[in-house]
Amino acid sequence: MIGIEHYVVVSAILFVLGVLGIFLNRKNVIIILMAIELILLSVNINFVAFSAFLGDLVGQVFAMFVLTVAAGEAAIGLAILVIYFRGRGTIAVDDVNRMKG
Amino acid sequence: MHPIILIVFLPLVAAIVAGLGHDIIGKVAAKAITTGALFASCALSWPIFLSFVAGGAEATVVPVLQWVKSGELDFSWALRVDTLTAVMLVVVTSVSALVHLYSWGYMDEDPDQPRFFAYLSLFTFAMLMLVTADNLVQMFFGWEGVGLASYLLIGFWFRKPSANAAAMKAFVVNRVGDLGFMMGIFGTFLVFGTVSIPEILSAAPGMAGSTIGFLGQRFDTMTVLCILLFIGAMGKSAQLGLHTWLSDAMEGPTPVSALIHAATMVTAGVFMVCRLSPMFETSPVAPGFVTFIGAATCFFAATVGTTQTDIKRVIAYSTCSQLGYMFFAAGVGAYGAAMFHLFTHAFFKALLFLGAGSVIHAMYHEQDMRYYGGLRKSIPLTFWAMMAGTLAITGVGIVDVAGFAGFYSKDAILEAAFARGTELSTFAFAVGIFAALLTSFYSWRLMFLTFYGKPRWEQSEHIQHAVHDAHGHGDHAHNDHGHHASSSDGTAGYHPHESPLSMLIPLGVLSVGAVLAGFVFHGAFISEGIGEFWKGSLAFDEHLIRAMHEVPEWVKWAPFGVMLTGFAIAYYAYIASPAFPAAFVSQFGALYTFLLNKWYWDELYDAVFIRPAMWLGRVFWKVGDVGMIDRFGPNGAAWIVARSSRAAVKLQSGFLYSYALVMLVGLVGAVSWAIAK
Amino acid sequence: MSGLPFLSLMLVVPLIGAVACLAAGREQARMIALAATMVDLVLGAMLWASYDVGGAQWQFQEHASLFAGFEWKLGIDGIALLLIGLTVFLMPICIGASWNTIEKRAGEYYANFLVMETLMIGVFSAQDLFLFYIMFEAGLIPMYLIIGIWGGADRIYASYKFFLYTLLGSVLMLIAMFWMANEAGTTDIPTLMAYNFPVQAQWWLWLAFFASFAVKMPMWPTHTWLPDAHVQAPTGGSIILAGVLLKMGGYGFIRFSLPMFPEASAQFAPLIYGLSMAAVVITSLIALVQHDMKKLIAYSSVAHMAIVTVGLFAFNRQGLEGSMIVMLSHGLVAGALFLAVGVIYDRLHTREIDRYGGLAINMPGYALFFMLFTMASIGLPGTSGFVGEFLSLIGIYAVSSAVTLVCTTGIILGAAYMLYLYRRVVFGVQKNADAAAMPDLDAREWAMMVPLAVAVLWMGIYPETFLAPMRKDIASLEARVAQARPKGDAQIRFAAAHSAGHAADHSAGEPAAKPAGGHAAAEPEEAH
Amino acid sequence: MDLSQSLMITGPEVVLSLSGLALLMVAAWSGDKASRMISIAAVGVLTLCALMVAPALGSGAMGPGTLAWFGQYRADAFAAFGKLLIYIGAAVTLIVAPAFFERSRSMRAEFPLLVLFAALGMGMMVSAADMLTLYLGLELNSLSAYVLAAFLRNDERSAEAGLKYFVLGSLASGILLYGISLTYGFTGTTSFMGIRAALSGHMSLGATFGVVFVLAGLAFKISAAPFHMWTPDVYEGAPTPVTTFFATAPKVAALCLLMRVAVEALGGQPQAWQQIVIFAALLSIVIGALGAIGQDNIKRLLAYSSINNVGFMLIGLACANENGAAAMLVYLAIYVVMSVAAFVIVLMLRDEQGEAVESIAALGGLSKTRPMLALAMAAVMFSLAGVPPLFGFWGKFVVFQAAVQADLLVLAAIGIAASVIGAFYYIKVVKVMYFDDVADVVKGPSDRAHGLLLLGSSVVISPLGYLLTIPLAGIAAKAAAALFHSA
Amino acid sequence: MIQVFAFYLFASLVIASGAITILSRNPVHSVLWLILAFFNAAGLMVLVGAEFIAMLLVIVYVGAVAVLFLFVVMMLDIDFAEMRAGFVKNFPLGFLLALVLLCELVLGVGAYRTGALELGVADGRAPVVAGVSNIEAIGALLYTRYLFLFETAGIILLVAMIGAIVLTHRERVGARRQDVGKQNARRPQDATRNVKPAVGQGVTL
Repeated sequence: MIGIEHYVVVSAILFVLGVLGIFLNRKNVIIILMAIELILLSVNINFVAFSAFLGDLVGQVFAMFVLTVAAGEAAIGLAILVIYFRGRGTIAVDDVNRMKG
Repeated sequence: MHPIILIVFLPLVAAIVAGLGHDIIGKVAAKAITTGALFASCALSWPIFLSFVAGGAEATVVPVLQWVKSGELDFSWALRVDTLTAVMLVVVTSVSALVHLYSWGYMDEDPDQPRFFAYLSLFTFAMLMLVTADNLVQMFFGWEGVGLASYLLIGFWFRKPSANAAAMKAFVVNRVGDLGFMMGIFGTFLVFGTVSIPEILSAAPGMAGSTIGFLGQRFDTMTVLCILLFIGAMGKSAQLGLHTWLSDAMEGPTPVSALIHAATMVTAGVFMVCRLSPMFETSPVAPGFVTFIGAATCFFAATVGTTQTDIKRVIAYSTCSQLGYMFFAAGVGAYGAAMFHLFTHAFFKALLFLGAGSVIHAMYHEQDMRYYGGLRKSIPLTFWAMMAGTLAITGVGIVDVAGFAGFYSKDAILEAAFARGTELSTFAFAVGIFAALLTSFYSWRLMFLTFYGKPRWEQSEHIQHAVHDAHGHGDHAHNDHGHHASSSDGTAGYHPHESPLSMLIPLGVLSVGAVLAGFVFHGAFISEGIGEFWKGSLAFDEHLIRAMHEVPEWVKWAPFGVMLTGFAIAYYAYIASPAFPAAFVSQFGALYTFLLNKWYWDELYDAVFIRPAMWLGRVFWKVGDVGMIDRFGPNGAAWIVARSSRAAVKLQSGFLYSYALVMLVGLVGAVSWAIAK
Repeated sequence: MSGLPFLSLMLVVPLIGAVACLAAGREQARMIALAATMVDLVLGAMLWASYDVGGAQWQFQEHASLFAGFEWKLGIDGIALLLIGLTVFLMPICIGASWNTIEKRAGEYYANFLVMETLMIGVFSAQDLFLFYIMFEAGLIPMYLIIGIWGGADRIYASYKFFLYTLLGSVLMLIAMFWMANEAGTTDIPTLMAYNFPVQAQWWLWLAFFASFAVKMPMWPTHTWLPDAHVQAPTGGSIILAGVLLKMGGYGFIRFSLPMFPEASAQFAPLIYGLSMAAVVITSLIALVQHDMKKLIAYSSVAHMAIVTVGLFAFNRQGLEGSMIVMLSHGLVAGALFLAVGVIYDRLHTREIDRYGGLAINMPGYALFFMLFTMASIGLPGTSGFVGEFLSLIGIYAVSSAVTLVCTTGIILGAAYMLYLYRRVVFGVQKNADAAAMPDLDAREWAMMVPLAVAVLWMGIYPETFLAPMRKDIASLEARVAQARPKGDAQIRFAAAHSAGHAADHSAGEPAAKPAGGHAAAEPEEAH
Repeated sequence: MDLSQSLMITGPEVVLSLSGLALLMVAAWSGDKASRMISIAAVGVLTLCALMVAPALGSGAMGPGTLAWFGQYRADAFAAFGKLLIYIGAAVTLIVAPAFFERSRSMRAEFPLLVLFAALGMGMMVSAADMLTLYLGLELNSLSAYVLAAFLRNDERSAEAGLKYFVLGSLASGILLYGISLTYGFTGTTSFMGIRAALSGHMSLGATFGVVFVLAGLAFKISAAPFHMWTPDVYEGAPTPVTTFFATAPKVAALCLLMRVAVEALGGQPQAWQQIVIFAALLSIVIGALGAIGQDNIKRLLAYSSINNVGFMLIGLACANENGAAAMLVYLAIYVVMSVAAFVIVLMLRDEQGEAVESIAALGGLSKTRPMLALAMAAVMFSLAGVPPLFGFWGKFVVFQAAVQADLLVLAAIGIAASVIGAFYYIKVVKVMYFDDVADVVKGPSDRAHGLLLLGSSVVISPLGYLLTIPLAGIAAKAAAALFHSA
Repeated sequence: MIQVFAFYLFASLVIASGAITILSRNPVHSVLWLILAFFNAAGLMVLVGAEFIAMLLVIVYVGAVAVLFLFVVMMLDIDFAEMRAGFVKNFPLGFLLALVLLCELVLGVGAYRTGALELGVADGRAPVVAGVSNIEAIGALLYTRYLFLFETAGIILLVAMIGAIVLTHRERVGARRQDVGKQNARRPQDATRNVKPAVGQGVTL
């Protein structure tokens, strides 16, 4: 049997990849949205793994809610991205700095 | 009501009425009220004095009003009358009354006369408060009050920059002395728990021999107190070191010089030392200090007096020198002699000043003796008055027979100094003799330059203006500066007139005083058994008095001798051989310049105090306040905040990844902290 | 003593006036303001008249629990009475000083002043720690506006500096107050004045209060806001700033620092001495070289306030009473001097000393008053300035002769800069035609000057009027700080061999005399 | 636990969701024309909900009886306090919004619905007794908020604000979730009481990680430094009514949630979070103050001001006691009123064409052209700066008092000293309005609803507000007591 | 054994595809790699017996979310050639921080391995019951215990829907729209007419 720590490590690496994806990326915003999905994925892996190892279903229920919310979030995120693109004609991360200071 | 209340407060009331109400009551009324008040005061003072002379009066204190009560510090406005006060009362009220009268004539053309008379009366009030003080603080009140009046009167012609500067200098230099006085009062209160003079004096012997901490060191208690108080006296009496204001004070109108800077205010220091003489007697060092300062001043002022050309300045330095006499008299323990000299000096010095004023009045405000000459005939009454004064100051008199006022008092001082027999007193005696020589010289020099020889008026700008104005009024041509009224007699066509009666009467009265004051009162002041006269109002030393009368004959004759010598030199230099002074100057140029520039005290103070103070002020302001405190304080903080703010704003770059990065930094920081913990 | 809630009335009257002013035009506003301040003056006079000298320590107490965290608790002792008297006395003069000069937004101007009056009276009458703080701090707003809106060219810098400097000074005090309230379990000032805080805690509590009061005072080196504020403020603002606001610092020391933290006060007394000495010398020298009249007087205020602090920290009767008198006197005199500057500023619109000269010729009445206030400022006996200065310095002499010596140099330097100012402005020739053409004081200005002059002379000649109300309160304060009183450097010692015999024959001869009867008496026989 | 009882306890949520759905129907049939009517109805719903929660606040409801839905939801006095403020914030937003959006013809019927649903989510946040409730409430609020921020979809700044808010918010959610997952794993439960029980005594490293991540995620929501970076941009970019909303209701919800988590879930281990909170508090105070200096956009300035104020509120939390919590709630309540007043004023600043004015420089000489508006703004500024006698002082007063009583002297001293930096920019606004020359930009008419709101909030901010101190302190104390005695 | 192999396969693939997702130049590729990551994550979940969640992940995520991503990527009409590659300027710092975070997280797990860390104990409110399928157990929980939150999740989805529509829906000017009422109201006689053209004359249409 694979120990829980393996799952946690995988989840941690995915989490860090997601975080990296958010702030190391200057290509486009869509990648950032995907990085967020990666983070949520890592969380889900955590929940499911803990749930299994604790013998407790709450983790899986939680993961299900996370999935639900993540879907909604993706929808909103993409919608905002679309209107942003309509206004600016670009989704390059570097260009998203009209407001600063 | 005790007459002393009237004596003291009449001048104040008059001053207020004249000063604030002259627009209502008119100029003449203002003058009359002040003068009348002073004569009333004077008339009330003499009976008191005479009753003390007669030995019938007792010291009394008339309370007026509670002043300050703070814990055990408790003093009131109160008027003390004892012998010492009585002496001062007559001096002050008499001279003041005469000066008021004199000013009617002298200030006749001045538009601000009511103000002048108000100041004079105000001064008299303050001086009377000083001499009637029952506690040190009231004495200080009078002390500062006369300082204020002096300031106002020196700066009376406030349009003149030199008068303003002189007034300010007088006040500020006096304040240096006042610093000592105040410290002295503080210390006295600390030691004795009271500022009441009688209580202090009675408690003083109990403190003899004790030591006190002062500025981190330990000193003899009474010495510290006495020297601090004496510093106050030095300021007011223009003693060496704090003398610089006195000659500048001659910027004031001449009656002021006579009243304040000769007869009364400047002697306040002597009065104070005499008043507190039982205190000084308990200190082993302070009297010596007083002696030394007095002698040094006596010498210094006399030397400077020999070279001055301004008639008033000569007399001013003479005053300074005479004050030195009084101090070293007090220093050697002859307080009675000091007071006696104060008394006689008041008459003859006032006389000299008023006489000089009369000369100046006649010479259209020319004060430089080099442009006088031959005035004997034009203003004979003034001449005779001045002659009386000169005879008095030079101490003309025959031992054991009779003499002018100064003869009695000055000789008494010199005898006392000799009789005391300490090293310092002997030194003072020697200096006194030499100063007497110089006194004689400069006094006669003044007389010869002013009244003898040929008129030298034509070089005087004042006289020229006078002549021009006289012409100008006739033909309305003011600006003809190229025109010089040429006349071979050196008078520039100017004819001095004798002063009006209002000026001559005071001269006459004072002449009488200068001639007779010594003869009449020396018995009371300095004879054996003077304790009966003073009644403990000052410390007296029976032994010293006795010793004074038993000094060797040469000591008694020495002043007479040097007086003659001085007269002879003056006669030689200014009558017999007028070229001599110039020759002397060319031979001893350095000495002459040194004396002419008053030993360079002003320059020294300018370099040591005034310039550095201004420089320091600028440094503290520009470098300290602006450059350091503001720069590193509020402005520095503002700068740091502004910089940090810019950094914070820069961090807010607008880029998503920076924001995420900052969040990550926070997260990693928190996690690291959690692990580290 | 009538049952009227005097203090609340005095707080409310200006407040109502302020609201009315906001709604009124210029003419009405100044009338309202004058009326309100006069009513307060009358109330203040009645307060004084019905104050029972020597009676209960706290009188006219009022109490209402309207708030959470602090309470509406008023009451005064003699000290507060005097300062309230000063406030209500100066306020009508401030209004008068602004009578013609304030053209723009007069309603707001007078409203600000009336609010200030409420707050100042509130500061002096608050008996709740936090009520005091609120009043103390709230004064910043109207003053900020007064300087900022009606001030001179550099008003913005000055108003910022004033606001932030004093705010920074006082916020730390608030923390200390919380701690005290927590420790003592009460916010009642009279109770706290008798509460013995742990000595270790006093240390930082004292410092926190010091930060506030030192800035307010202001003590060197936190004084630099003052010249700027004064120079930029309109005349009325300067009068109230110098006259009353600075006194809050001294009041703070006397009400809080000394009675609440006596041990710490003694411990920090050397710091106070050092800063005060520095202030006397440095700010006086700076005043000497100023070209701006207001700045000069502002710097002189710093020097005078230093006398207050040394007097307070002398821990004895004379010092404490003297400091109070200096505060009252300085309130009158500095106010009067700023008024004097304002009078000519109104005519020529410059404070540059060099633009004036020879004013004695065309403005003799003005010259007279200016002279009087100048003399009072430099402490001429017979004026109010002397009494306080003398008492303070005599008080501090019992502690240290060196401090006294340095602080007393202030009388020399003070004379120098004030007379120098007077000489350049009033004396001399009339250099400028416009200055020479200025008319003398008008009736309104006379009406402002005369009461000030009378008060200055009264306080100088018969200070008992002002000493009597606070005597008992100062006595209890002195008793409170007595335990912490520093030893003093003037211990008198008699030479061992000499003293016995001397003392013997002395006491035999003059039983009335009391050798070593002064403050030094406690220490003389100490053998070292 | 039966269903009806749980439904009773979650009454406000039920009402909000049902009326939200009903109004959604109205919106669907009537379109944007009905938006004003829907707004009014929504305000009515919020008022109703407020009335529903008020009794719990008055009675100081606490303890197990307040739990619903198997311990996932809690309706105690604390929640009631939070909800009351949230409903006020939401209602104010709905009142001020129509006038703003109608000017650019961008009022949509969905706006009030989103606000209502956001209020629903926030209500769940403050009532959360379980990580799941917390998460769903938070996300319901967040998703609405993302949309609201980008609501002016043709405005580039609005879209950018929405984008930034969304990305960073999602990241924060991710961090929060990751923390929750760790906490779940290392405590075996998601319920607050369960976590508290599991953490009593020993606290494992994994759980510590979880706690730190959870706190970081929540710190984002309250815009505490260093998770504050989104705030200025979003406040500036979002439509002003939405900014009003952000500055009030979600802030209240997030702060209450943070308190709930810190006290209820982590209350057994205060040392695990106290220092983090202290650090965040000080950093927020300083960063908020520093950032605000040099801003020229009034909304941005207020954004930094909110960061600054959150720092002060966190000082109350850092006390980790009832007193501190009560103080924080008092501050929060006052802060909501001040924010409402500030943003209503911003909304009232319009130029001749009716366009919104956001530049501070445009306020120049406002005291001459619009004296009452300037007076209100000055009062708000001094109040935010915490200068007595304005009511804002009392917030700082109680917070610092609590800090000193909790022996956090150094924190209190640094915090209060830093408040002086904050005062710098507040008085700058006053300076511009009162000391500077007239810029003469603000000329547009003001909406009456705005004026009334401003009047009401100004009265509270003014010294008259102190009359509220006793009731306010009373209910805050009850709420804090409920929080601390939840078991 | 096979389980271990499967774990490492899925784990390495999920990490690798996750990494390529964020590194890929082309967003389309990114989405595809993301889908792969989801598949592998689902595999991991299956390994621990959470079949329902695993399937949900595949169906919801791959089926809906990832496809939504693809739609948007395509729709936005981005010039991929112009997309700048590379990393931000503070890459080293960011990378370092991420690394530190990872190390700390892994360190925590390392501590668990050495026994310093212990997994919590389930509170027993929702235990895994033997013999009940995963999906059944979750369903039972959702509709009883988590009913309230389940409803809330519905509202969240509703809000997401409203939000997406509010933001992106716009009235297109000139777009042809179906008008059902108009269509239904149309009669044959309106659309057609009978003409009888004369021979040789042609028809005018």
